[in-house]
Amino acid sequence: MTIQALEKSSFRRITTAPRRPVLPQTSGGVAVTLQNLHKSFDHTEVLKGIDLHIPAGQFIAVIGKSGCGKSTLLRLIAGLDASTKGEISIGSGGETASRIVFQEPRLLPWAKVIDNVKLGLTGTPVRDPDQVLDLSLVTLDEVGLENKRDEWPSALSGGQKQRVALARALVSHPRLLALDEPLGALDALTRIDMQNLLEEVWLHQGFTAILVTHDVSEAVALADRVVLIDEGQIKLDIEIDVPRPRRRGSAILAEIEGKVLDVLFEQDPEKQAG
Amino acid sequence: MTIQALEKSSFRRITTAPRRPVLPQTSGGVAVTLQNLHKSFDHTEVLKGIDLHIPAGQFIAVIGKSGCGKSTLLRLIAGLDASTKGEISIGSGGETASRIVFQEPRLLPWAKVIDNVKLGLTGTPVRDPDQVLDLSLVTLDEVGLENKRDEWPSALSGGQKQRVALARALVSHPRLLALDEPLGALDALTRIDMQNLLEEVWLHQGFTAILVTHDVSEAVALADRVVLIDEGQIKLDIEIDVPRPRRRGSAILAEIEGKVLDVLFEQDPEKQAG
Amino acid sequence: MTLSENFRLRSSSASSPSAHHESWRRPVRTILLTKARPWILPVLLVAAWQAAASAGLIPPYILPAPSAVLGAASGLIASGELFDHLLVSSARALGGFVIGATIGFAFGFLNGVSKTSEEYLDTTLQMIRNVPHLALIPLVILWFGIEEQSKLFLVALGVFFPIYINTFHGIRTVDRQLIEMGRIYGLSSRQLFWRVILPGALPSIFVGVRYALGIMWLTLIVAETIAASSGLGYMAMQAREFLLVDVVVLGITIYALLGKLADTAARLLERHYLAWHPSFQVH
Amino acid sequence: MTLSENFRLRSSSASSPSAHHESWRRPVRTILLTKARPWILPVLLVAAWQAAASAGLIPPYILPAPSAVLGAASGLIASGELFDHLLVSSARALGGFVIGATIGFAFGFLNGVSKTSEEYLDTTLQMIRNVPHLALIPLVILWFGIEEQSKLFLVALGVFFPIYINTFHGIRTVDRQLIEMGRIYGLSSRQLFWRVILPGALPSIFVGVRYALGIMWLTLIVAETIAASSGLGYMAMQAREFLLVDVVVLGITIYALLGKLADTAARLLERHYLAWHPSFQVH
Amino acid sequence: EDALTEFRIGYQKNGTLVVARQQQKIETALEEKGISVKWVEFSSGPPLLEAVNVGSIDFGTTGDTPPIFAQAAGANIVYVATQPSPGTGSAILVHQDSEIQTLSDLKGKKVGFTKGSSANNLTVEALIKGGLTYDDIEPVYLSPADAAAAFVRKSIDAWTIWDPYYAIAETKQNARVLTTGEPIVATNSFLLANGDFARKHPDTVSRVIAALSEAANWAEANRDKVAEALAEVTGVDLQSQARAAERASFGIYPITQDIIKTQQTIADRFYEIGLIPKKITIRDAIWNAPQS
Ligand SMILES: Nc1ncnc2c1ncn2[C@@H]1O[C@H](COP(=O)(O)OP(=O)(O)OP(=O)(O)O)[C@@H](O)[C@H]1O
Ligand SMILES: Nc1ncnc2c1ncn2[C@@H]1O[C@H](COP(=O)(O)OP(=O)(O)OP(=O)(O)O)[C@@H](O)[C@H]1O
Ligand SMILES: [Mg+2]
Ligand SMILES: [Mg+2]
Repeated sequence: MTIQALEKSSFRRITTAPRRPVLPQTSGGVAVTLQNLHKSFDHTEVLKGIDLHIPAGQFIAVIGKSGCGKSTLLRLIAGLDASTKGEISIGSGGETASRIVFQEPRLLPWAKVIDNVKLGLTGTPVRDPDQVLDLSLVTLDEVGLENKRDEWPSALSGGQKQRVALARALVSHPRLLALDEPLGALDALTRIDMQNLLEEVWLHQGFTAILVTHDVSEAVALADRVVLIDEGQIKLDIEIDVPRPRRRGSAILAEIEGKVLDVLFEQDPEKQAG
Repeated sequence: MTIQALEKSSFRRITTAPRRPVLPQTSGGVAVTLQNLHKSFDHTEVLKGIDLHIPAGQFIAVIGKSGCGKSTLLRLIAGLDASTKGEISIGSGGETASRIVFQEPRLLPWAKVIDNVKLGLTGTPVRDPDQVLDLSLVTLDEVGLENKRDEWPSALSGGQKQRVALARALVSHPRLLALDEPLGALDALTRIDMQNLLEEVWLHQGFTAILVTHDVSEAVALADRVVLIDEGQIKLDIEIDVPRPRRRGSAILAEIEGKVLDVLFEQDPEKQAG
Repeated sequence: MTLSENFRLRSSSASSPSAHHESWRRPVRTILLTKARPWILPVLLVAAWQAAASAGLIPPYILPAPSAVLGAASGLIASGELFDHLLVSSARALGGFVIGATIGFAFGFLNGVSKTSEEYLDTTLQMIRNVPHLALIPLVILWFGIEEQSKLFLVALGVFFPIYINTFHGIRTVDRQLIEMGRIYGLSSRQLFWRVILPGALPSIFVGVRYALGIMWLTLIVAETIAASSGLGYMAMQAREFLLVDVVVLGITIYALLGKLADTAARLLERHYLAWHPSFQVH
Repeated sequence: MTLSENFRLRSSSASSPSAHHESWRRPVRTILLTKARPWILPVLLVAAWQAAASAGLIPPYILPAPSAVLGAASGLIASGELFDHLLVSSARALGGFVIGATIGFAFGFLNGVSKTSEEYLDTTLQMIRNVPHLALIPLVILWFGIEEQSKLFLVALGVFFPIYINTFHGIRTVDRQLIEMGRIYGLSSRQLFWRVILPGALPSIFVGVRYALGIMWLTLIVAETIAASSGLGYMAMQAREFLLVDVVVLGITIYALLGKLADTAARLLERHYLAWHPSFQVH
Repeated sequence: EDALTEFRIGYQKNGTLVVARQQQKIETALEEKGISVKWVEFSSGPPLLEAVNVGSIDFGTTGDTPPIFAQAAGANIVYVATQPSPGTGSAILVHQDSEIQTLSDLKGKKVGFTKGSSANNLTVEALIKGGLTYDDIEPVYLSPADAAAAFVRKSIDAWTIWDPYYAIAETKQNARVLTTGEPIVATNSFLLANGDFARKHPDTVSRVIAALSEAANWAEANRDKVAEALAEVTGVDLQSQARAAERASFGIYPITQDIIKTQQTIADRFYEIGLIPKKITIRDAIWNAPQS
């Protein structure tokens, strides 16, 4: 029953014709390779040797307990922090347009909603103001907020802010997109809409996607591959070999989800005993 | 399989003996009555006549789509904003200790984690510094962050911040506690831990709880009653007449969840048609 | 009335019930009264002063009555002298302000953005800041002579520091999270500056501007002791020299009004450029 | 080197690979060099000046060489005169600072917290701020006489405004979300002030303090023209009257060093009280 | 002699210079040499000499004491002419109701004057005449404007001051004259020039002195007009300016041995009471006028 309800709205977007133009320059994703990646803060080692190869254009989901180092990993990949040890190589060298949706919305408080979205297009080949506005409006519409285009961010609800941040990322034609719990503040319905939007844009543009999420079913439904981080290392790394479009709630996805959850709950045997 | 995994850790806390003292002064919850509550911002009417009576000590969950006015409602109840029209009456008059867990953590950046938790005890009869520290440490331990007690909030992960904010609220012995998506940034496992903690403390202290959440199964599992807000009005108001301790994933809860989701997805027929 | 209620928490609540009612019924008279509020205290002070003078409590050669000051003013206005002084001083003030503010902003920006530059420059600037203009005048005459340059230099120097310090502070405390975001979204240095750093530092920069607009006039009076024969500062100091107390008081009054003018300008700028900021929204 | 890289994004990254290595191997010499950086520019300036003077490019009656200034200094130190002047001035400076800062803080707090109070008072204060001390001196003598009070008054007045303006701004821009939180968590007015408002306004208040520590000395030189017979300002202004250029330059140098001292004090305070703030963490 | 195109003269608002400026005496005198004149106003002697010293202006007038300090400081300044005054234009004032009747009553009193000014010298000499020493009074160093305020407030008991403040105080501030400067010490004024300038352009200096002398002669003969002119430019009331003009002396003369001696006495006195750090010889700073 639940699942039928979900299904009703589930594939809406995939079936509509893609409205967004593909820029000729954005030719798919880049590969990301992490070798023996370590990261320590003052007293604690958060990442203790991460080895991971993400092929170009893969959609990978990263899950793990709160505080396990997911955001830290994304920051390292994005080059915002330097690793304590280890190597990160992205693409074939040269400039790579990578974008993050941060865990907080990080909207510019002094820019109206539409200008925050437009910001996603700086540094891209889209320069023509009309085209910038068009693309931004289309994306803002896709996240359901066209009517908020001229509001200050402070007048948005929590979920609305998150969606604006998502729009800013999706409009930007990245070759690598890292998303840090981008849908955490959304209700079930909006969430599914946004998941579909994300999948659609990804299919369309072919960027490499790294999605941090705490919702295992979301990870399983969207990603080609799910990676579980625990105690600073990769504990689980499975391919989700299910063809798209995927039917949410299908037996195969449920089974994979169950498997992942099992590993997730097993990882803390001491606590379970207590 | 999923459900078994969940169950494994589910009732851990309820079975342990309550460690937290009950303060004599905190004698249960207060009733909240909203009459024809309206709230407009500059151009838009967000709440369009909410009538709701929450009996003292009830655990009520509020759900609704992103931007439907849930946070706005909590702010009105807490007296942070004034309503455009309508009446709010809380308890039998006089001072009521009400607390909010905001949608953002709102930790004081200049106070260490432990001091942020201690803040929850200001305005309560707990004055003795030792007792304040003890209670705060116990609560910090309950949210799994005792080892972060001397960190600045800026050194916490997103989920850790949210848990500190939760600890600050739970330590405070309120008579009315409003929680605005308090577990939004938590992984499945930590989330269940926190749900259990919340239920435990509520059972123990008997405050009136208003939980805004976007997770319908969470609402159904924790609350006595679920209210759905749509288009500024209450669209659904059902009692969850299931005895506690509740078994997550039990047929009865799943059925209620399905019912709620049905209403949730039906509320937007136009979109579904599109 | 507790602090927390008093604190403008509800700044954006034009929709609070009472405010709502008020704006409904509020007659024109009330609105005028609100506008007049800032002037109540100054008017009271002047009235008390006139009363005391009229009652003979203050001998006129010590502190002339406001009416006497007005008399002096009308004399100077009629002869066109006051206007000339104001014109000359305004040109000096604005010229110095533009120079000082530009350089102050540039250094504030540089040191706010680059730790290295801060290490090399900040100490020196803080040391120069502490040198009184009065003591510096001999050197200023030496370097810039006794013409307009020396006056412009002093005003620029005075204006420099509040702009520098507040720009520095503003840029230094821009939300790092937003800068990270800008960087990740491929903003060029220039874009990062215009779209993130400058708007973020603006509230603090405006504090500097507001302060500098005052300092501008304060320095000018020192500058206009250097071989000047016109200007507001010259007028005031000359009057002081020759014990023309009414003109001295007139000078003080004009300074005060100029201060009010500059402040109003700063407020308008704030209102326009900080419309997004909850603390600066019109209530 | 782009702006974004330059901007101290990685302020907290003592753990960046290079920094890590450096702190490993960095010899004592390098650390000393880092400490010395702020002094490089001043030392260069003084060296250039001495060279120019030694080469006979600047006649000593116009600008004496640093060595001559040192000579004047050693004379004044030997006679104990310099120390006396410093002592007297410091007492005045500190006294005035304490008074002015206290009142400035109080008004800044009041107007930051209460819109009503701001409406009634701010305009008047901004007007007073714009009145030059030099023009005010005759009135100050009339009100406060020629003793210490008048000097304290002037210093306090000078210190008042930067503290007032920055406190006002700091309190006004404290994160409203945190204040709401404090209110909801039942903080009393006093607790709200000490735990939320003051810490939130502190970075801005420190800017005011830093600026005021400079203004303190600047005003003192004006104040010490009133019937003083000791004090640093008296020394400098007398030397100017008597064309003792070496003593004037010595005075300037002492002011600069005092500025450095005050600035260092402000920095230490910042480092201690703003340890939580990413922008103020030691790098 | 280098070609000179502009002559820069610093002045304070006193009689001879204001008259010369109004009547364009210097302009006329220098016109035929193709030299223009620039007038630069100063509020007091020391900053004027500051500017002469660094060469920002070429020429100026001050009272008797600023050049002493300038010379002690090694400034590049020479005396070129004098405007002798017997001291009628300065006085020691007390309040009308003051108990101070004679100079010796000043013992233990607060006496206000500008440090290092001719009033400082007058005070010292007056004390000697009254049988007192500098240590017997409490000196309060105040600029004229500040002293006026302090006198009104009775923060000082006596005030040594010169015209026009002296006249203003008499007419407006209820002051009584304890003694004028006349029986005690002369208060000459001087025309001074930058040393290099005087050496290079002696002819110009001579012409300027002659022109100023002409103006002075006119002023001597038209004291009422001078008072009017001064009242006009200073804003001080005519009554006080007339009183000051009446007792002023305007004439300009070459520097004589007598003048040098008077000036040397002041310098020695100042050295004695520690106002200047070393002994100086006035004669060293006297300009040698070209023999014509
Ligand atoms: N600047 C810092 N200084 C010290 N410790 C830090 C810092 N940033 C993060 N940490 C610590 O590193 C660990 C990992 O943080 P991170 O933000 O990567 O977690 P996360 O996996 O994103 O968690 P969440 O799901 O709660 O967001 C946490 O324990 C956190 O306390
Ligand atoms: N200060 C404001 N000014 C104008 N509009 C506002 C303001 N605050 C909220 N709103 C609008 O009111 C509506 C309700 O906001 P609210 O924050 O209550 O939503 P919510 O139900 O909490 O949503 P979410 O689940 O996304 O947090 C939103 O459409 C929002 O844009
Ligand atoms: Mg995170
Ligand atoms: Mg919300």
